[in-house]
Amino acid sequence: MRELINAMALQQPAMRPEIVVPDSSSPTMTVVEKPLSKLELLYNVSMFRKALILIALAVIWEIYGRILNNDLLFPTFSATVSAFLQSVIDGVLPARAWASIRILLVGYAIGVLLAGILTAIAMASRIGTDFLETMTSMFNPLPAIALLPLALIWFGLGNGSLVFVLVHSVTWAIALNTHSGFLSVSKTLKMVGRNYGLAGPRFIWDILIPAAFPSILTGLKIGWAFAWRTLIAAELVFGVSSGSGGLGWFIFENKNMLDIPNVFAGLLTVILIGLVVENLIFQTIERRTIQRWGMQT
Amino acid sequence: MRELINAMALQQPAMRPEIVVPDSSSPTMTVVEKPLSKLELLYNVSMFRKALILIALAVIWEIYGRILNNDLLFPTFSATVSAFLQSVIDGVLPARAWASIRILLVGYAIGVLLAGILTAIAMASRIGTDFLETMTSMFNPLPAIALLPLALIWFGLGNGSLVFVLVHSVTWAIALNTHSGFLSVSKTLKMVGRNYGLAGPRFIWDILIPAAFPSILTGLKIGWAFAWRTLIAAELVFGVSSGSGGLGWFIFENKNMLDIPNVFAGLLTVILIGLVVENLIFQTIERRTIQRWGMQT
Amino acid sequence: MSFEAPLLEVSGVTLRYKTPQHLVTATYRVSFQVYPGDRFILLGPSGCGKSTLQKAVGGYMTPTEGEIRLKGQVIRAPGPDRMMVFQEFDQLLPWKTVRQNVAFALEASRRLSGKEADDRAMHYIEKVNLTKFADSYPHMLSGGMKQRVAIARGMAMEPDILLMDEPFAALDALTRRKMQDELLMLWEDTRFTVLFVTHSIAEAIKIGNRILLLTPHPGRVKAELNSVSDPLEATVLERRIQQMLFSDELKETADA
Amino acid sequence: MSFEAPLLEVSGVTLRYKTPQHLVTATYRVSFQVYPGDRFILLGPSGCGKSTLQKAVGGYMTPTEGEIRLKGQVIRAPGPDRMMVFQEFDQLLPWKTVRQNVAFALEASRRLSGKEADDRAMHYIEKVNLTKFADSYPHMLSGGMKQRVAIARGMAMEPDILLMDEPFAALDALTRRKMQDELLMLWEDTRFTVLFVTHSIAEAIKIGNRILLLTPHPGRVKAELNSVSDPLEATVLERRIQQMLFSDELKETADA
Amino acid sequence: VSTVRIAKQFGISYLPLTVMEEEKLFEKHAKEEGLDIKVEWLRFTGGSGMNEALLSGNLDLAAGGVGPMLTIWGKTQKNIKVKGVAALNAMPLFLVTVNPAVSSLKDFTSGDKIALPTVKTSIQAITLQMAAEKEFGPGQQNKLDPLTVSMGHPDAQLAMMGGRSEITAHFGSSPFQELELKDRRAKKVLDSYDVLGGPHTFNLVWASTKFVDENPKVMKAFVAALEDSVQRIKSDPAAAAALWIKAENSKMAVADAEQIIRAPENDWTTTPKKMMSYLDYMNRAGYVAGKAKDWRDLFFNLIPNASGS
Ligand SMILES: Nc1ncnc2c1ncn2[C@@H]1O[C@H](COP(=O)(O)OP(=O)(O)OP(=O)(O)O)[C@@H](O)[C@H]1O
Ligand SMILES: Nc1ncnc2c1ncn2[C@@H]1O[C@H](COP(=O)(O)OP(=O)(O)OP(=O)(O)O)[C@@H](O)[C@H]1O
Ligand SMILES: [Mg+2]
Ligand SMILES: [Mg+2]
Repeated sequence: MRELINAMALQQPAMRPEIVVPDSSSPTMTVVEKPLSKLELLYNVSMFRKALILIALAVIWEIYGRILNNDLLFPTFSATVSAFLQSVIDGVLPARAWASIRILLVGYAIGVLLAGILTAIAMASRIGTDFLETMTSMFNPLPAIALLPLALIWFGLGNGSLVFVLVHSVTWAIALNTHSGFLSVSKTLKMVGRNYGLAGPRFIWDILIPAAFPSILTGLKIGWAFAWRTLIAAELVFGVSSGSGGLGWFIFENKNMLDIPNVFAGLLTVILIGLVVENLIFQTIERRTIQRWGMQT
Repeated sequence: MRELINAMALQQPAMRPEIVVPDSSSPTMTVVEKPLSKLELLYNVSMFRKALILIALAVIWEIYGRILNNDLLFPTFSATVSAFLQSVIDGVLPARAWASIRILLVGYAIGVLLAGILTAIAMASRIGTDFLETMTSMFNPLPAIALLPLALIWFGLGNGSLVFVLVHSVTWAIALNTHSGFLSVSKTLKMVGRNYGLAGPRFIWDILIPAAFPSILTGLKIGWAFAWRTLIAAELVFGVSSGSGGLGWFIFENKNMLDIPNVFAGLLTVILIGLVVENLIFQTIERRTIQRWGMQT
Repeated sequence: MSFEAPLLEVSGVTLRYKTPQHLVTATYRVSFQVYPGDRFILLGPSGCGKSTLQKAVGGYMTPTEGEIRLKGQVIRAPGPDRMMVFQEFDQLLPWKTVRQNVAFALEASRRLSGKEADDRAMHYIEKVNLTKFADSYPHMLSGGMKQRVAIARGMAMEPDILLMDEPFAALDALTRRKMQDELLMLWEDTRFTVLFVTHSIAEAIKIGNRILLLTPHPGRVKAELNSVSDPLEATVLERRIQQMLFSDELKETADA
Repeated sequence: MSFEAPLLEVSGVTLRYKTPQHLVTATYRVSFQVYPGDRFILLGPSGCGKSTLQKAVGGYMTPTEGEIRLKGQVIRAPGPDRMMVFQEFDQLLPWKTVRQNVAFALEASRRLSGKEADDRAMHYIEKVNLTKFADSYPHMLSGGMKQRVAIARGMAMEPDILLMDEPFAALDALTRRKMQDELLMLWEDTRFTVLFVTHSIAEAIKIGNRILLLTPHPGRVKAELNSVSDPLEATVLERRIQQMLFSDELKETADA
Repeated sequence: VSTVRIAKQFGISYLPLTVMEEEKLFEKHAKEEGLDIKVEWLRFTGGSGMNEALLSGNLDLAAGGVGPMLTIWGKTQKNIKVKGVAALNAMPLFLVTVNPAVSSLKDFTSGDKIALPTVKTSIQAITLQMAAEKEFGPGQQNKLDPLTVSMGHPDAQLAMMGGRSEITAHFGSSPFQELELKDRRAKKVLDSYDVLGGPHTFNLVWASTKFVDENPKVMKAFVAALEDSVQRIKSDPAAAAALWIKAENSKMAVADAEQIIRAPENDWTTTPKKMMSYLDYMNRAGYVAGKAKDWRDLFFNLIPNASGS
């Protein structure tokens, strides 16, 4: 067998002279790169591309609004913007938005915490996993109104109940994503963590959370969005004491008074906050973590 | 250097006789395993553990309900179950549930499809990614009521609008999860797919989707849950033609008549459907895919 | 034969990784030609850019400088004409069994389909001694077994040019010898071209007919040698290559 | 010294993987003893259960049969007293740079902290020749570089027993020799115990003082031999091991 | 049109529409006009969704409270000109409390919460403001607003009677207020009839000018059908009660429903009452921009002989 192969090896292709490069003593390595055109450079900036998309959406809105010509149902973009500016100058919209954001942050923070605890329990034992799975599949589909009675009993009217409902809307989505992320962490990494003697919370914090960070971040994004949705809807279900109230209430009130440009100004605020949070907060986190770590490409 | 090491190598620890095992010709390898006790075996069945959890939750509900003793706000588990059975025998609840499920499935299917298309666009180019990111961060936080005017204009009252709202609640969450899953697919696997000459839809279908399946499945679960939430809430906003109406309407109607056990029977139906879908459908998919493929442990 | 046009022409290729914080030059102005039927070896110290060069030939990276031509065409994208065996263990599709993994490569690249693909797959799986595990999923295989599946897949594709990145590194001496022989036998049958990364000088001499030596990071061409088949000559060549590669090392030691 | 109690006692260990469809026996009734200061080599064909055995010693798998004792105690869980260098390339924490990866291992296992951990980390990173890449993230390293970081990490931990699974497989001849020498020098310093998986017979003889030969799948003990240091004896031993390992192969060929 | 889409909401106050639906009176009267129409009955849970449906052309006839009607009237005078068709009833609204310390508006403290359908815009909220203006003097109409809380009727009743929350009062409507008053703890603090100085319309039907102009016969038939059902209710309250219980699948006792229908203060009539009082107040408070000289400005000329106000 060996001989056979050696025999074969004689039938080599194209014999050619050997090359030996002398020790090059050029310590400076200059590299000639093709430069990009200005347009290409600009296009490479994600902010610029996003601005293009936003402008396009605004134009579509404006045109569609004009075609529809039904101010009571769907105002134009310009009408919305002027109502928005009006309300911002009034100070009404910022105050309402701030009221909503405050509650939102509290609910979101508690939801994230709770999701963390639930997932930690789920990682600790099999019955914990079953518990999380069962709870999630049971409670996640329940609408906020279902919680009303319990919320009233436990927290009464007002912010306590709103926070409760927010927690409900945030927790399950984040827990699901986190848990599935944890389960998908590579076996080797988990073994490495155990090898260091890490267990319990330290194992979760030092190994699972960073390793599952892309999933967790998605969960956080979804949770954030659903928190907004729920808050705005819940302000209606749960009632608001007059005088206070957040963005949801602003929208609802103006809707009741058929002041539709204001309704859309409220919605625009939600959209703007969404854009800001995505681009300033989530994108920054992404850039500093999963992109730097090469976990997403 | 070599010599040094060779010299060192002489200072060997514990010299001991060599062992050479003769070619064992026992072809049958019998393995003696410690048997598990009956209880352990039973406990190993996830269904059993979940049943335990469910029973515990039911008992807690019953006890808490009795302690509260406030039938108007929070009926006991037994009262709820008897109302549930009553409505099931009536045929009311199954009919309502079916009406909801039908719409739900349509909306869910369209939402999944749309999420797929959006993610495919996002994978195709950088501006596609920006588009998905922008759209998601803008629209995901918008509550269903925000879509009401457009829904009415485009689809009128009734199921069309409900489906539209459902799509809105499903699409973004699934798209976010799918997209982040796609991005997290290992570079090597992506290179392998490209190496096969796969591109476009085939690349997504044959490589990205299976590789990102854990994330996608989480997205599908979250989407499913939020579809329910939204449907039940939306049925109230959109009203109903007489005689029809789904579970959301059933809950609202009974609440209006202060028939609280029936309200909870409606919610119980949602919970039961959630449990069934999770355990029969999602778990089966999980077992057949990511668990068999060793993608989650 | 020596007047044939080169199949693969790498000319003055500089490859760079751009990360937000760093700019890593992996190879600097590397040039070489691979002729049809060549068993071309890339040999060099760890981190000198062998894998990066292969990825560039595979079409996954664009050179910062210089260009890579396959059959006279600049390489722009990956494709099944250049089948790769990666260095990483996670190159098998986890959702396909061993046989599906090999068969799917054939089907996806539209070489064969159905029964034919499956037959070819089983043929090569047998060659890498994994028939018993044909229906196992990758996560149930050992490191070496995974690499063997990847080798089977690469061979089954019978591509114009096979790019193999340390394919035998995870294999024990015996299996390794078997695989080397298989590769040579297959080459004998179909005379494909292979671009082979290895870190074993002996393997380089055994497998290759032409050996490219690269300097440490960033990789530059140090020499391009012909291989030999006579055992005695091989020992001489091995020593020569060793000297060329280790000269830096020796110099360093002398400096210290 | 030979009357000391064994540090690690593997007695009649059968290891099995249970998957819903299959039941794979990786090793069958394997027994051996590792004494303090041993450089114990596991040698055997691909897929014979070497990694599985190491994982069992590491505390990641419970034997179906038999038991594994460390210092007389049955192994129940993983721990930093048995530091592992895995075969896989993805064993570095992707969110830590090279130096953080090494330092974090020391901190997490409460060996050292802060400056001390960092100093020790840099010391071993230098030993594996990666000082220049100390602040790179793992995804920016080549395969061999990743393995070297894992080796640095394993050595930096200075554990009672170091479990190394083909640590040098991805390294070129020169780097590999350097790493082998480093390992032996370190052993000379601290006399730790090492359980070393390799598929290179030469490496086994060079690194080890005791070599366990395993049969092909499922792995059973074929022999447990002493290593030698004299180059001539080494050649003899190498041939002997080769014969023992390849005898099955030869038989198969004879049958065919 | 061949299909008329008409919407109602929950509550016994929509009884005339329920009777019309169950007895198919609309179809019957349309046939008398020589029309063969199909009537599609829709249900909404609030006036806002209904108004949107109307504006988007998905609804022809809307039925709801005075508040939403006046709002949409004020907003559409420059375009589609929504106006009232006819009233459904005149019914009082009670402010009920379970707080023993409260016997008039003056007694409410910051510890109390008053639940009503929507703060500021619902008819209950407006009425409460009007009452506060009366009670505390001009400029003080918003004095009780900080105590108000938006809640659907059932939720409000459950919260108040459940006694587990800070809701101590509910400004509701029939039949919730009657059910609440059955409880010994509950008492009436305010009656909207007292605030307005007599019976006032609670619910009414409205439509867009376009629809009314294009379908005069349909509208004629509708008003006739409405009159017909009002007559039926008045002539046989017991039958109407039974019909309502059946149609709504309600668990209420028929006798209770009949009692509400028969109650002297509940007037089943198509004649709008005290519309102008509401409009004046809402205009003054800035909720509605438009002004009207006469209640007829608010309505189509379909009930010309009524003596509304
Ligand atoms: N994704 C990446 N980002 C940044 N730098 C990288 C990346 N991949 C590789 N490098 C750098 O490029 C250089 C060459 O890497 P490459 O993987 O080509 O080496 P190699 O010759 O294959 O080494 P080995 O034999 O260890 O596999 C290394 O210095 C490495 O740090
Ligand atoms: N997760 C798993 N599930 C099922 N079977 C497995 C799993 N991991 C390994 N095996 C099987 O166990 C056997 C031994 O695998 P192991 O990884 O221990 O081999 P090895 O000796 O390390 O081989 P190599 O030198 O190729 O790394 C193999 O037959 C493999 O198929
Ligand atoms: Mg490499
Ligand atoms: Mg192994």
